[in-house]
Amino acid sequence: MNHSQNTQRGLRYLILLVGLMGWCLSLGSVASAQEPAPDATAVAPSEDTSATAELVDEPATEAAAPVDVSFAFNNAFLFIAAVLVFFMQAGFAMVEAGFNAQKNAVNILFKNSMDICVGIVLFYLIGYGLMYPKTYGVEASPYFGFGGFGIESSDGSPFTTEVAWLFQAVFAATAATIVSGAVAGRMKVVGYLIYSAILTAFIYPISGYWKWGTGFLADMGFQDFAGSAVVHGVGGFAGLAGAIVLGPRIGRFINGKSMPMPGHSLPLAALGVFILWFGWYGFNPGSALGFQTADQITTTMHCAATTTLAPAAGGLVATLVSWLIFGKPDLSMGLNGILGGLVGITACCDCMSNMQSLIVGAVAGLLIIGGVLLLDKLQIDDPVGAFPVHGLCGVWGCMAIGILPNSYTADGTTSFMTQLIGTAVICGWAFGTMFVLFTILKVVGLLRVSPEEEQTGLDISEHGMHAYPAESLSRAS
Amino acid sequence: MNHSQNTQRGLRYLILLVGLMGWCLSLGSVASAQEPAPDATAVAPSEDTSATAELVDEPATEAAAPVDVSFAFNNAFLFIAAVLVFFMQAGFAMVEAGFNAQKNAVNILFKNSMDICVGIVLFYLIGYGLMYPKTYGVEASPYFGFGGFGIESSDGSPFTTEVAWLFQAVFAATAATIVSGAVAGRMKVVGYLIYSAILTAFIYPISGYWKWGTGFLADMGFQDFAGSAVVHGVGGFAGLAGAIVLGPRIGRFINGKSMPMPGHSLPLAALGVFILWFGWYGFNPGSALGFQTADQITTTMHCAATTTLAPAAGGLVATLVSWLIFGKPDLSMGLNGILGGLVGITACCDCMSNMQSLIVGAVAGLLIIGGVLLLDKLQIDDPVGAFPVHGLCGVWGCMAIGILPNSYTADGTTSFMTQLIGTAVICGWAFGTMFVLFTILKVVGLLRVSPEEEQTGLDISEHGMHAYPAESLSRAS
Amino acid sequence: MNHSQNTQRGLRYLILLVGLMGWCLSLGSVASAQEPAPDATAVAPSEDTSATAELVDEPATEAAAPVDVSFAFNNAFLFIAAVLVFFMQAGFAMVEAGFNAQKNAVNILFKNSMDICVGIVLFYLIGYGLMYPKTYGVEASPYFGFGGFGIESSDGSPFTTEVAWLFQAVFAATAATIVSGAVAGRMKVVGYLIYSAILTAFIYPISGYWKWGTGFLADMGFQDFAGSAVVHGVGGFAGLAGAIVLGPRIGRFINGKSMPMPGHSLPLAALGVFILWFGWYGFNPGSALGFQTADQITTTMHCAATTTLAPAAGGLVATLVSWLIFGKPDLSMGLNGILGGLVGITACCDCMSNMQSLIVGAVAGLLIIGGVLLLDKLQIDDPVGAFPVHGLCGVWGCMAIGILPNSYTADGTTSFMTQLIGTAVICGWAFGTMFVLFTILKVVGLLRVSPEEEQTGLDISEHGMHAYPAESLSRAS
Amino acid sequence: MKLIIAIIQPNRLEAVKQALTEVEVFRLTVVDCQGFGRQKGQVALGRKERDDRINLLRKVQLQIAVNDDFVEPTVSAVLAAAKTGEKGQIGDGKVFILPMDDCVRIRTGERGPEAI
Amino acid sequence: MKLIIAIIQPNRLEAVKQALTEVEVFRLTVVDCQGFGRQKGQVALGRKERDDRINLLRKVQLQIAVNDDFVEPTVSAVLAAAKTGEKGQIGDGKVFILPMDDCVRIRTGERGPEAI
Amino acid sequence: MKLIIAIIQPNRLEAVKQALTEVEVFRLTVVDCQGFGRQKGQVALGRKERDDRINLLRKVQLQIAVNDDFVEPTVSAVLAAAKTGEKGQIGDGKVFILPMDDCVRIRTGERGPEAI
Ligand SMILES: Nc1ncnc2c1ncn2[C@@H]1O[C@H](COP(=O)(O)OP(=O)(O)O)[C@@H](O)[C@H]1O
Ligand SMILES: Nc1ncnc2c1ncn2[C@@H]1O[C@H](COP(=O)(O)OP(=O)(O)O)[C@@H](O)[C@H]1O
Ligand SMILES: Nc1ncnc2c1ncn2[C@@H]1O[C@H](COP(=O)(O)OP(=O)(O)O)[C@@H](O)[C@H]1O
Repeated sequence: MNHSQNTQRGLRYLILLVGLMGWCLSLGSVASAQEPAPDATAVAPSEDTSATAELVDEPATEAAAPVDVSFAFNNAFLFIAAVLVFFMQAGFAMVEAGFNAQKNAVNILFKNSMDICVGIVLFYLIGYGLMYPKTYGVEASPYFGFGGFGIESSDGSPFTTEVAWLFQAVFAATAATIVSGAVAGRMKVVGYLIYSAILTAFIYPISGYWKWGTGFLADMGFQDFAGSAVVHGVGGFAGLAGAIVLGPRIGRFINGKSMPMPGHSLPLAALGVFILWFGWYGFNPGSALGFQTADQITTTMHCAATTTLAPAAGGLVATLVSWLIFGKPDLSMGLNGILGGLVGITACCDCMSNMQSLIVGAVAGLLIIGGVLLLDKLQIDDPVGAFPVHGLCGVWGCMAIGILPNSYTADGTTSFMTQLIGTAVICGWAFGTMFVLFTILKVVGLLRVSPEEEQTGLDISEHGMHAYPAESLSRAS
Repeated sequence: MNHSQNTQRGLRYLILLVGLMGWCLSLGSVASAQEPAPDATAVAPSEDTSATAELVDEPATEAAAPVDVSFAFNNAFLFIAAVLVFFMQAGFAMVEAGFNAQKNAVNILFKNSMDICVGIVLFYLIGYGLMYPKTYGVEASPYFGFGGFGIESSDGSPFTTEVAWLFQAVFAATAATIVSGAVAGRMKVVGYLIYSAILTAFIYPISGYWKWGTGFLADMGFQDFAGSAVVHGVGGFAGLAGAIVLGPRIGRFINGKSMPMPGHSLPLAALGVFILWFGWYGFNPGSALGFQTADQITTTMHCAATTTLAPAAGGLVATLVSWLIFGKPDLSMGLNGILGGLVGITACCDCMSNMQSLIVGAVAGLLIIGGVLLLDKLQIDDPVGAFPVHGLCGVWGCMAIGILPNSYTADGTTSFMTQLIGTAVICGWAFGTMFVLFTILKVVGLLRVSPEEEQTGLDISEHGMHAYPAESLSRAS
Repeated sequence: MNHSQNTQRGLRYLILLVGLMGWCLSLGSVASAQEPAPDATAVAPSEDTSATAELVDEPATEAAAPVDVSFAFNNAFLFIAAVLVFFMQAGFAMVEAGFNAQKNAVNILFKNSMDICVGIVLFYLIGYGLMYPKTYGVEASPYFGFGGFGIESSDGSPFTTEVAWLFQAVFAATAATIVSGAVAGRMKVVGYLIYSAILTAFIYPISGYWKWGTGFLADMGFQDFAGSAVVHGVGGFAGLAGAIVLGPRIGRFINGKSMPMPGHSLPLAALGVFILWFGWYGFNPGSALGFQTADQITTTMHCAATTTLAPAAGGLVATLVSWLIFGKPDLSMGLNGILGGLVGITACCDCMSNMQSLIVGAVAGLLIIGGVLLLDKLQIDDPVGAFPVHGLCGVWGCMAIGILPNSYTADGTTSFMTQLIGTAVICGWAFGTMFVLFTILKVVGLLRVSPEEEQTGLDISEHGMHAYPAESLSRAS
Repeated sequence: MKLIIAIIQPNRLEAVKQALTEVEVFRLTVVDCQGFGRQKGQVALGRKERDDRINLLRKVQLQIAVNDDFVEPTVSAVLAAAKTGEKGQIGDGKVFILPMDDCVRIRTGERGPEAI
Repeated sequence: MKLIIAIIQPNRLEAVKQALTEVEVFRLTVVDCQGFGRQKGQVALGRKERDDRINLLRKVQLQIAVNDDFVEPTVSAVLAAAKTGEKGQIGDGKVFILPMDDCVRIRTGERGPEAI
Repeated sequence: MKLIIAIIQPNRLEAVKQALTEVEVFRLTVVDCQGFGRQKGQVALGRKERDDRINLLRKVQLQIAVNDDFVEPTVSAVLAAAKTGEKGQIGDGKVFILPMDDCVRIRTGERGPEAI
């Protein structure tokens, strides 16, 4: 009897705890997206394991099950999200290969398959420590911190460090691979590998820390749910820097006139866009970084809906406008419109209503066309439109939070200015550092291939192989 | 002590409730597939959230955890299923592009990427309200009802409205995109966009309501678990209507003889089929619309198995038969056989035994070849065989329930006649309405391109671009 | 009061049970990977269902919820994993098609789409019964056993038999499809179908039983978490046997000199590699075969991390080394390096630290290049490098457990010798049996096509169709 | 013997092939090519900028070796079938007639007129 | 100078190239093409219906510019290597010999015989 | 009338097209081809083994029908524009000049010089 009462008390206490945790978490992680949950949480694997161990002879741990469950949900969901985001690499590879000349296809595929390899290794060795120093228990200034090499088990996280790392690693690889589209057709392989190493190891993690590592931008209240600026902005502006320093491909602008250089396979490009959209369902909903409280779940599902509506609107608007301007519905514009909508909603997929998400997407669609025409005016050669898609729409996504009514501005968490500053800081950082890097590469002669090599195509000059070995050849063989 | 007893009572009560719910649900949703669960359920997000809130200082809500869990499972699983189904769009795009002439590839890709955009927007604005009026709390006749614009939080649903909508939206888009294959190579872009808007906004949701919106077909006891008729039948028969009204492509039938028009890329087509099969694991298992009770879980897993066995049987049979008839194993027949098996098992993946699913698939494989030959006889030009695959096999899937022994016919829920009526009504509705629509488009001259445009190819005439810009061009660039 | 105490006792008892189960499982399944969990488990669907039924009027079954939950998690996770593994079929199809001549593309696609069909049907009818006889309640010798035809509900499994079967079936199909790459370009369709039927129905299940069916290799303590040897080793060595018996393609070795025969589409090949990597997240993490205890979850997530790091290292090393040796960074080597890393980590993704996984991958990268050069020396023609990737790296994966420090060798579960024996036995079995089979096929004249047919290409000679019907043709049509 | 090279619109290929069969020309070789003629690629453009770039339009080239008395029938057959619309359009193409010294049939080794 | 145009089966390309090297013809140009000859596409069909449609078979065209005294060796080398089987088969192709007025080597600007 | 066949490096196509426009040659036909010349495919190899295999290099063939007085300007325009680098490189290609008996404009049916 007495015992029974104690059990009851023990129970109540435990449940109180669990409840509290869930509560903090729901606030913590839903509000500040990819920021690690407050240490309050006691759902850390370590503890938990022991918990299960005890289970065997401890009726009192009854509530352990539910705890176990949140742990399971958080990990399972984040894992699946990470896997979907990983697949986006295939999407980027196909889009960029399809939108570029056949003579550079092997080179594009090489860059896309190698930057993910480089990215993973370096983000494991250095990047993660720079982006989430606090989870290593290190005291970090709001501007910079380094937790250590490799990844470390951070107690108080609602999921294992490894899945957390995986999720962040594929994000980093995404930021890196965006650039390969903007510098396609003229950059040396060596230069590209150096660039992608530096971006994934330093540039991205540092600015990432400012927001998601709970650095000064997070403190300011800057909102960027899944990375319109943190990921796509960084990639887009790094790409812009690259495109500017590299200069246009030979024949892209002939005495001031823009000479379109058609890609070599629209089917590949379209497939890539579908794959990207598919992967984005991991990118945005996954960024709720938790799937245990009803709040988190509802947020995640809301993100899924907005991540569906925005690209649809973006694709439609871009198509219709291209139809008006160019006289015919331009598939490549429509596809980029879809991507623009996805990038745009990334920052605000949690706080925009479904209706608003249609607006966010539609505006993104316009930005795509505007951006393409703008670059043509400025005679900047961005072969796949990486800047309009990831740069411009990335900025738009973050600013939309400052412009359209939503909970964050309502409760004063952020404001137009905060969003403006945050976006500017991140994109400026990426553009500035990368501009310097590309310039250095240029000076040391690692940036651009020779005109002959460029005209022959990078596949032969850099890799000595054809993307599609001549038919008579493969048929003869 | 007293208190302790109260707690006990409170507990028992709560658990009783939870149990009941689970029970209803398991019956409710497993039996009637995509019909919304009875309002009995108390797992609605709203309530739940509050529940969590209370958690903090309310030991009595102990059982809340489990509730939370079912909510999490239902949402997570439906979300993943929806994402997989979304990816089927890529599959359709690749299959249709691969099976069609290169000169029309851009056009196919355009139609496939735009109809999903159109579909999403319209199914959000209008479609969902027409398909599930009752979840808006509206009183709807068994034949028609409109809940309202946009989507509304329907209490008593085991998952958030948004994921429910997403799941249904991608289904609608699937129905729509099926048609693009049947009308490929000769239809105007404008006409196609109008068609797809009307199908996703009105035609599909209305017939969908009859069954899944708990309209008169549901009342009759008509069974169609994941939409052999509701989705594929509608798409297939709409496609047939289109193919008939449009008439065959120039040169497809020369004085009565059928002149095969080979597609341009079997690798793309094969890739598309694999993607579709992959996505189907969301389409069928996801349609259990719930993943909380052991019943639902077992059903879901059973669907996964049958969804694997049927296409395998379909692919084998179609291949072997084509081998016998045509002297060589025809890859395109084998691929269509796989798709036929998938469509066939869609209606009955829950109620057929594994052995039976092999039969369902095998018959579907035969229907594919029969259907292709039939259309040739009737001189109807269906470039990718959308009707045999989705129309015929769709019908077969529903009729199989009436023919082969299974729980539904055993317990008298449905019968051969019921299935026949249900299937006929849905397919008839789609065929009829679409026949009218296409005829109107024809009259107003928005249906078919000019012979010159057709022979030049829609890529140039409708979009002004090549799918694969001439090699020397892209190489020169 | 009294009652209350009884409830308490009942409760304790139940929880004790649940705890125990969880415990056994966590040991059971995490340690021995794909071996079925000890019968101790009471999470079988059947029982469980009833449990839910009772729920309605039985407060005492309170703990049922958690039980239900583990059941849900196990099934959901295994299902998702199986679906991802299924998608690997698309990856294999693309890689093999891309790395082979255009004139054989249809044939490759045909083999890849049909062997999955054959595999599924036969692994359902016979294979599963041979691989997991014990789950049928049959007494099986450590070397061979047959549970029965079809699949049977095995009580005491933490998930439904159907999802367990599905997961194993796609593994079998993977082993089978590996071979198609090694015998590409010269093997008869009939012969291939016979081979793939025999492999999936007998060869693979039998050796699979030795390890995962808890046969003598499992008893020995041999470790192979997700199948470096059991799956990839079998496929790789079967492929080697095929390549040897078939002999090289005409013109592959001209008076002793190796004449590379370029594939026809690197974009398809690269896409395939990305798809395979994507699917591998089901292959390895899914092999934890359980997602209920914190242990299992942590293991699963660890597998995800190692499955990410190893391929990255493999890809980098292979690229850099090819760069050194051949003077230019060779994309096809880089891609194969990624695959090698994936195959290598498959056996040890659970027991290698993240750092070690980088080593495992790096070594795999070297093995790829070594293997390719070796086969050239030996004048064995393996068009896509199936043996280096799946055979060599498969062996390496298992031996790594014997070489690098890890928990299994630490606690004496296994040792270098054990791993050596286990690997040798499995690979030897596959090589031996398949060598015999291919020789028989050769004798009866079902193995190799005529020189004319080979030079014309299998697409025309075996299937009568072109992968890419001539442009002027499809344009004319 | 002459070698007749005809550059035509891809979509006329079928028609031309049939027309040739009617004048009993059963053998020909088809090569995919791009043409750059008066027609400055207007057809190909979806947007203005493209104007002077994608002016290489896809054409099909027919190579037909014939004996001298077959030249006229062949040429007129091609002309009739290759013309688009009543009065033809820019881009319809050209026919070139080249002298040919000799012709050999690989299968038999026959030479000259009967090898055509 | 003559321009020799040989239309052969794709799978004979390797053989022909080697045969030409032996008679010291080191330069040639290869063009993918489809042929329409006596052989009415039987090879290409997997099903009957296809018969009269896929009658365009893939061939390879070799263009070889040679000096007059090289014509015969070249032609016979091609004949020997391009024949499939002992007595050749329908579809083996043709060799056309065209007169050529002049030849220029872009690299050096040399003209006439030595530029071949 | 002559038919000028120029085999050039793909990346010179643009340059040559412009050069031709300058000498008022507005019409030409382009065919993708592979060349096998002195240049034994060094350019194409990423690894040694490949040497004697991938020796078929991608080239572009221009076919230009011109009236006799246009031959020289055309040839020299091609020569100037097709040369890579100052003193040309192996692989730059060739120009062949073939006699042409007649030319017909499909659109109008015109024949002879004015049909070019
Ligand atoms: N002189 C020429 N040399 C080579 N090809 C030519 C010539 N004239 C025309 N062609 C080919 O014929 C195609 C159609 O030319 P087109 O613009 O119709 O000429 P026209 O204006 O004289 O009718 C061109 O795209 C080109 O491929
Ligand atoms: N008169 C011709 N003009 C152009 N091409 C020809 C001619 N005769 C044959 N060819 C080419 O040679 C290929 C093989 O022809 P084939 O059917 O073998 O002729 P034959 O029956 O005389 O041997 C044909 O597909 C075609 O491409
Ligand atoms: N005699 C020839 N006959 C046909 N094509 C030739 C001939 N000579 C050269 N070519 C073509 O020109 C291309 C360039 O040849 P190249 O190696 O530059 O010749 P050279 O060494 O005389 O400059 C070759 O790849 C081939 O396509």
